[in-house]
Amino acid sequence: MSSPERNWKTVESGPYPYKKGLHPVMQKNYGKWKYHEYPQPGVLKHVAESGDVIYTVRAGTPRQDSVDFIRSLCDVADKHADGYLRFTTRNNVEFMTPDAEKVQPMIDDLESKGIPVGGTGKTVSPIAHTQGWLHCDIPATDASGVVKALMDELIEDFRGMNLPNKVKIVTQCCELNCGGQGDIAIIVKHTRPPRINHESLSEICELPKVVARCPVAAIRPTVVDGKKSLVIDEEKCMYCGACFGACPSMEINHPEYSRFAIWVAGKNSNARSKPTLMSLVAHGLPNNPPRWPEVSAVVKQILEAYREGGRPWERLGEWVNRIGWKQFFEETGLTFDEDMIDNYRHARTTFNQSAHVRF
Amino acid sequence: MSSPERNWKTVESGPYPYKKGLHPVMQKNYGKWKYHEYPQPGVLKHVAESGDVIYTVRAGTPRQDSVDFIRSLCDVADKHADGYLRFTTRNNVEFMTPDAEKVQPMIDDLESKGIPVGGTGKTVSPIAHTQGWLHCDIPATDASGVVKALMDELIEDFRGMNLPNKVKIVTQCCELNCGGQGDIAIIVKHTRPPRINHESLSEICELPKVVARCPVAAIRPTVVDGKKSLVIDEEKCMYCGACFGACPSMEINHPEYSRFAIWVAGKNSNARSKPTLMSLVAHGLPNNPPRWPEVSAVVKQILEAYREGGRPWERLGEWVNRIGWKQFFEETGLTFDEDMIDNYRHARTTFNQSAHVRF
Amino acid sequence: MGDANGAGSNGSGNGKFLNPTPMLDELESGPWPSFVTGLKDLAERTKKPMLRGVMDQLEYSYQTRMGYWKGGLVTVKGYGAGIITRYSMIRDKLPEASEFHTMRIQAPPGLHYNTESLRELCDIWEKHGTGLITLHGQTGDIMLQGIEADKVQECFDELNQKGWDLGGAGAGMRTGVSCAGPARCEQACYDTLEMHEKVMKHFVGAVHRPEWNYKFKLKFSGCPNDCTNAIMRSDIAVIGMWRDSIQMDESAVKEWVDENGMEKLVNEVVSLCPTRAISLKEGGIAIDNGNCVHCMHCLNVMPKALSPGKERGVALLMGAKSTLKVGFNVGSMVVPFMKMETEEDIEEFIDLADEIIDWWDDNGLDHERLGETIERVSMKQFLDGVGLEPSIDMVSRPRDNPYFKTKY
Amino acid sequence: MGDANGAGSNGSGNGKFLNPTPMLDELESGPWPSFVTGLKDLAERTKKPMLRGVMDQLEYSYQTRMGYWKGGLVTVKGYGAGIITRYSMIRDKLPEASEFHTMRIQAPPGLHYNTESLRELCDIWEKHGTGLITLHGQTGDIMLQGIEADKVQECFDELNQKGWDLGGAGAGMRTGVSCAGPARCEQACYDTLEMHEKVMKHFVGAVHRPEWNYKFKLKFSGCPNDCTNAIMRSDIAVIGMWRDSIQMDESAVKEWVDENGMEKLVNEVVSLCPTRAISLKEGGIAIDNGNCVHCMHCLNVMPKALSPGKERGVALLMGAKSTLKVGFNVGSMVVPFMKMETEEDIEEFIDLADEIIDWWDDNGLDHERLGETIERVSMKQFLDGVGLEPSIDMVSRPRDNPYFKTKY
Ligand code: SRM
Ligand code: SRM
Ligand code: SRM
Ligand code: SRM
Ligand code: SF4
Ligand code: SF4
Ligand code: SF4
Ligand code: SF4
Ligand code: SF4
Ligand code: SF4
Ligand code: SF4
Ligand code: SF4
Repeated sequence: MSSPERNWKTVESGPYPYKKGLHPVMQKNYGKWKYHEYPQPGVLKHVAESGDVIYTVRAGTPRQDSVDFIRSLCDVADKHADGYLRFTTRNNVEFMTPDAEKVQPMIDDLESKGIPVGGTGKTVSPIAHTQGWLHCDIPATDASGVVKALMDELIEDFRGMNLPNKVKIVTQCCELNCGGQGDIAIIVKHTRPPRINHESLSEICELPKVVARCPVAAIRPTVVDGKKSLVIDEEKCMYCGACFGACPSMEINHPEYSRFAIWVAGKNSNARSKPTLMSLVAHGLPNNPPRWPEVSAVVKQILEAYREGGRPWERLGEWVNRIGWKQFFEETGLTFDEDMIDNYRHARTTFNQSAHVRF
Repeated sequence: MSSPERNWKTVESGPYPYKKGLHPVMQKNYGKWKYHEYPQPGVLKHVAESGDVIYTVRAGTPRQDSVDFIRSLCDVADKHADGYLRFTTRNNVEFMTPDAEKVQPMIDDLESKGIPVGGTGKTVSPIAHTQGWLHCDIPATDASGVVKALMDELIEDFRGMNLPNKVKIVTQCCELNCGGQGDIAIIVKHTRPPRINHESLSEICELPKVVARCPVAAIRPTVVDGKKSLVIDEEKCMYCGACFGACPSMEINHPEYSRFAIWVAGKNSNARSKPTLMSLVAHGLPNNPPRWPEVSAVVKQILEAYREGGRPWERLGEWVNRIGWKQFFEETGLTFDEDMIDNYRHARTTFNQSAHVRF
Repeated sequence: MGDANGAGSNGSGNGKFLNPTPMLDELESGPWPSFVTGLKDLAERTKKPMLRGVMDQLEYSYQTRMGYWKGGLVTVKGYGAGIITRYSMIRDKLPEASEFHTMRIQAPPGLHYNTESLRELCDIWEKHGTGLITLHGQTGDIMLQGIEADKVQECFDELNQKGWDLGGAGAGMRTGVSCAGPARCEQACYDTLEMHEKVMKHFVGAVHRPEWNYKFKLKFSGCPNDCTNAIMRSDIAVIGMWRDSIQMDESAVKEWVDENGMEKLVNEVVSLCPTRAISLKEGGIAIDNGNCVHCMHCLNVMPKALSPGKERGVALLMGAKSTLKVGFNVGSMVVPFMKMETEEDIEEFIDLADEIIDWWDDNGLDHERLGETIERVSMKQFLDGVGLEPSIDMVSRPRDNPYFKTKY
Repeated sequence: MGDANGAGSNGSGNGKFLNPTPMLDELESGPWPSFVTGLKDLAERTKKPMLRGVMDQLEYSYQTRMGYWKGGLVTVKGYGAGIITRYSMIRDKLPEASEFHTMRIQAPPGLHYNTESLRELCDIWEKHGTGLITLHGQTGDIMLQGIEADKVQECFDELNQKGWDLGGAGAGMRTGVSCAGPARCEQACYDTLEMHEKVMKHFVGAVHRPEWNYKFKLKFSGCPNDCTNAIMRSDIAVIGMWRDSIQMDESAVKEWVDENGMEKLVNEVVSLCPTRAISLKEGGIAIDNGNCVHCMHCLNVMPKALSPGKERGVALLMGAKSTLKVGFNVGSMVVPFMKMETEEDIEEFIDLADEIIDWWDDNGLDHERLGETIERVSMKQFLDGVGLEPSIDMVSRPRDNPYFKTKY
């Protein structure tokens, strides 16, 4: 790759300047906002100390956008929001206007383009997800597809605000969990050890790095057909796929044996309770493209039980904490099993070290 | 040791039969008790479904008793309690009588013998403790002495019932903790690595067992003066003394460097909160016989703060949990330091993994 | 080094038999009964040289701040444990207590005595040993402290003929402890005393002839108040439990409220329930029993009005131990409920305990307690190994890492 | 395998350019905007072979349930990171997307855009790449997806001249994320956007030329609501904090109560405060600020009445990361409060971050994140190493084991 003669200098500028992206009303009232309200689902109203008001209309996107889609968002912004827009940390797009009158026309415009408005307050906001088959080198599924199929079913919970609190869902295409923790998480879980491709291994991978990547020291050097290679102690291996991330010859992905697990009760905010890690509540679900109905079904079971039982402001994990895990399994119809008992580091800290028990 | 000819058989009978020790009223109402009351400090009143009543008078003992002392307890039992008595799991003695009239004379009799009555309900019950210099082979202090000195100062809290809840104190003469967890614990803490006696080591100890005993793998085999011996990696060693328990040549005890640490908030009961492990709140206190005033002072600081701040039924750890550890240190006047941050296994689970903080 | 003047004020320490013990004497003052005074009086009365020697050595320890005992091996015929052997490291200097062994004796369950048995014990002990007795050791033994090796067998024989037996030590089953239980406590959900006796009789051989990886302890608490600290200090903690609803005597509730007031009801009962399972109802309370975690609190505050349910039994928590190696281990819930009413129920427990001990003895490392083995090998394998079903009651929450292996 | 009939209903997929993608087409139905439709429309309009190829490969993945990309190394002059390189493993079969690299572009702090910039970005990208853009990646990058290696430099040059720069990848500093912050949120306790911009400018070299043990992430949330998930997903989480008392507008409280009622006040505010720091007072509320843990809940429910205090700044939590090796790590409180108002305050943060990264780079193992190093080496040594004072705020409770070493 040779480029033509350069007559400019690369500027290592870092982040794109944010000031260019601030609506004038936001610039004026920068740091002087006083409170917010939810005039209707999908709309935020922020009021500044000066008395100024800015309305935000929030809408869903597919995250993997085409330039055409983005340009059409720009059209909306130009028409209704003075040429400004922002994206949320959860892949929604937001349009800000000081003008209450513009809100409804903007919503109508968006909806008419097939862009749903919602995601504010006590809703299911779009599912944070990861690359999948579209781009990553180690995925066992297509996160975008799982998410699209599920959002089709949850769109009324995106539009409405009829849940006890926000529900943050995440989906990830391997156990590295690029999407983090969520109230509900849909994550690939492998169920067989990697199959080693001894052909390519020593050629394309640094063996010691692969050995070092295994959390349970299940990988040992060996020689196969005169070539340096690796061998897996299948007793120890718990199919995490970490070695595959270090080396494509540790083939962990499998159409049948790479499956899904569902986790709940992750929470990142500090509101009320401390942040919590999510817990395993279902696994062995098939990786079933193009619409993964088994996954959607479990998520919906959980969501319905929470909607039913949660009290206002209780996040999913807080609800479980109040009613107890036993009741969680009863109310969702899921089944607790021995794999859900931790056996990794710190396992003991998850045991019930008390006589506290519900019958 | 040769014994004379035997004309009997050893009976491996296990526990001494309990039925012999039950007061007839307790035998009659066995398993049919309905409730209890605290008519006055040191006295319990249990009422049976039958309407029968049994009064219990509880009194303190030195735990290390002489037969004379025990016989004098038997005298009290014979005189006031129909010849029955029991001991509590905390080294108190209890006398039971169905006769309300006998209670006060019994108390007077006990107190006149210098045997204090108390320890029921929301009191400091006698301090559970361990062998110390009187008998153990590895102690760095004399638990009995520490306890006697402290109980002299806490006797009004044994007699009265003016604490938020029971306060269970324990004292132990080495880090093996034969006395378990308590609301307040006084435990030896060494502050230097063991000095190895290479002379005796290979003669009296099994080297691999000693190596295996170390929690941090700080002990390695070596040769000293031609003899097999051991060497300690002083970087790794954290002065726990576990090796000394396996081998007397690992001399950990030291008149100056074996000191005391104070721990709080251990709880064994399941009442309200789950059982909790105790936490380190002071250390480096000198091992100062015969009355260890520095230890007593810290315990009293803690007790007073708890008495002041605790709400009814709140155990010491529950009080701390409510007010937060920061306030615990403020109210007791103790100082938090870096050693109080866990650095052992599971350390991370004790970190503040949240933005929750008090100012 | 302190002035001995203040000491001896209880009238002891003035005899001629003992050598001066100025530091120990400091522990004679003050209102709490003094073990020093006890020891001195005993020594002065009995004139046993071993007692003088042990006082001298203890005084020396107080002065030098060091201990001077070392272990050894003494036992009785047919037994491998039960005597804690102590030889003095300074016998050259202080020869009178060159030996000072302890005999651990299994106390009656619940520590219920009559004076006749206790006096018998004292007499036999005074005859063969020092007359110093610990009531009781932390594991629940009567500890007869101070005897010479060559007197141990005859002392034991005499004790044994009166029904006393040695307790545990070393890598075997240890002496059990049980709370006062049904003999005097309304909270007892099973017969702690009977179960203790039966179970320890079953394990009596394992108590006397230790041959496992390490020690194993059982404690029996009648309810989750856990007055024997079982949950913190026993490999299997047997804790009373009920499975149905708390029994409520509505009129006693009313009585309680009349006496103590509504404020106290709210502040000290309703608000302190850990799962908020109690609500106010018609001047009294209502309990959502499905949400009750059996913590005991409300029953403790209102024992006249509230009692454990009728369907009673035990819960088994496993793996508690002290600090060695891994740090303190709290017992973990393994069997949330098991009936414990009949002989057969006790047999069933014994079978399970045998199973568990076998598994542990097979899978454990040297000097590894049950709790450590379970954590190292995994709860799952433990459950598989002993044939128990996993249940949500065993954990405070399901796992948070994906590091498990299942095939489909 | 599904019937393609239901698909294409959005009017796409009928063009002639693309090959049939029956499984993907199933993702065109339903109300949620479809990335498949977006891709198909884009391909049909632009007729880019790479797009056809990538659709074919994705369809093949759906059919075979396997992925077919492998990594490689592509970069731009002077940089070592920022391009995620993808070569097809089935290029023999489907040659049109034999390359499909992603350019990670650092978005504006707070993800605030104007349409002009965004249109510019789209135009440049459509010129050199596929026209497929992820807004945004989980780390906050704009991901321009699908370009050939030999077009990367020219694309970058053009972007860079318009003010865009590459984001992070590999073992270096990663792209930052900040919440909407003071631009539109009343809860912001510091200027997330300004701090994000300044700090990432400082680390721009470390973003472009990774040379540490492993990745390092920074996220900036304006308050403990943590709308960037910083506490779970960044090696240093910068979270807004105040140190004085919550500001209360009493009349707004009254207004709130009038509107919502006392029951809601108790059930949704008072009762949900984690430390019970809120009590009812004269028809309104009183806050015991010494007992407030800054959880945000009451401020969230009553934003008009309650606001963060006036003495504002940041708290720093360290060590969060995903599952690899140790399981998920949540960030731990290390600096509970630090002013963040001036340039100097930002400088001070940068100095500290440099110190921390140096320490980690020196003490960490290969592929070990900050949190793992801290836990392995100990919090104490970490604090010593970077010159911070230990404080009770760092722990939920002091240690429960005696395994520490101090000399006196
Ligand atoms: C726009 C956005 C920040 C941004 O810079 O992009 C944002 C904006 C606001 N958040 Fe957030 N949060 C945003 C992501 C998050 C996240 C991260 C995420 O979604 O991945 C969290 C942490 C999630 C978690 O705990 O797992 C988050 C936890 C909160 C909370 C705490 C909720 C709780 O009770 O636990 C609040 C408080 C509240 O809901 O009143 C909050 C409150 C708010 C407020 C009300 C703040 C304000 O006064 O302006 C904003 C409107 C919220 C709404 O939609 O109801 N925001 N908020 C993000 C919108 C995401 C989306 O499109 O759905
Ligand atoms: C693109 C992205 C997912 C997405 O679709 O949004 C992503 C994609 C990858 N991540 Fe990630 N991670 C992405 C955000 C995250 C996050 C979330 C975050 O940053 O907030 C995490 C969890 C937080 C954390 O840092 O731990 C995350 C945790 C990982 C890990 C596990 C790290 C760990 O310590 O446990 C790996 C594995 C590794 O680094 O070896 C990883 C590795 C990868 C690799 C490089 C896989 C690999 O080793 O080849 C993926 C490249 C995919 C591709 O083809 O583009 N990715 N990754 C995200 C970056 C986009 C962006 O720059 O904006
Ligand atoms: C006699 C004894 C059992 C025995 O078999 O020897 C006993 C007897 C009773 N206990 Fe206990 N407990 C006894 C040791 C314990 C222990 C263990 C210990 O002291 O080492 C505990 C666990 C301690 C811990 O959590 O660390 C214990 C935790 C309780 C509790 C729970 C207290 C709490 O709120 O956490 C109660 C409930 C209560 O206080 O009402 C209780 C209640 C009771 C009651 C009221 C039960 C009853 O209805 O008869 C008895 C009278 C208690 C009193 O004195 O106030 N008992 N109790 C023990 C007396 C010890 C002593 O001499 O002080
Ligand atoms: C006598 C007694 C203390 C007392 O004064 O009450 C005691 C004394 C000793 N204990 Fe203990 N332990 C005694 C109850 C306990 C308890 C409490 C309990 O059983 O409820 C514990 C905590 C619970 C547990 O089992 O973990 C306890 C945990 C230990 C440990 C640490 C075990 C661990 O796994 O962490 C050791 C060390 C060892 O076994 O190697 C130990 C070892 C010892 C040794 C054998 C020290 C040694 O290795 O030489 C002590 C003999 C002292 C002596 O001269 O008599 N002792 N020991 C207690 C037994 C009396 C009795 O039989 O009634
Ligand atoms: S979760 Fe795994 S497969 Fe998915 S993008 Fe991240 S690293 Fe790739
Ligand atoms: S899949 Fe995980 S456990 Fe198995 S060998 Fe690879 S890294 Fe190790
Ligand atoms: S705590 Fe230590 S020194 Fe004291 S009796 Fe137990 S083992 Fe011996
Ligand atoms: S004192 Fe503890 S840490 Fe030190 S060598 Fe001995 S066993 Fe190991
Ligand atoms: S454990 Fe329960 S049953 Fe036993 S004495 Fe204590 S309160 Fe009574
Ligand atoms: S026993 Fe405990 S958990 Fe059950 S209702 Fe009473 S206080 Fe609540
Ligand atoms: S983190 Fe706080 S300041 Fe930032 S957007 Fe969320 S609520 Fe507002
Ligand atoms: S911010 Fe949270 S902790 Fe503080 S007073 Fe409000 S609800 Fe309570």
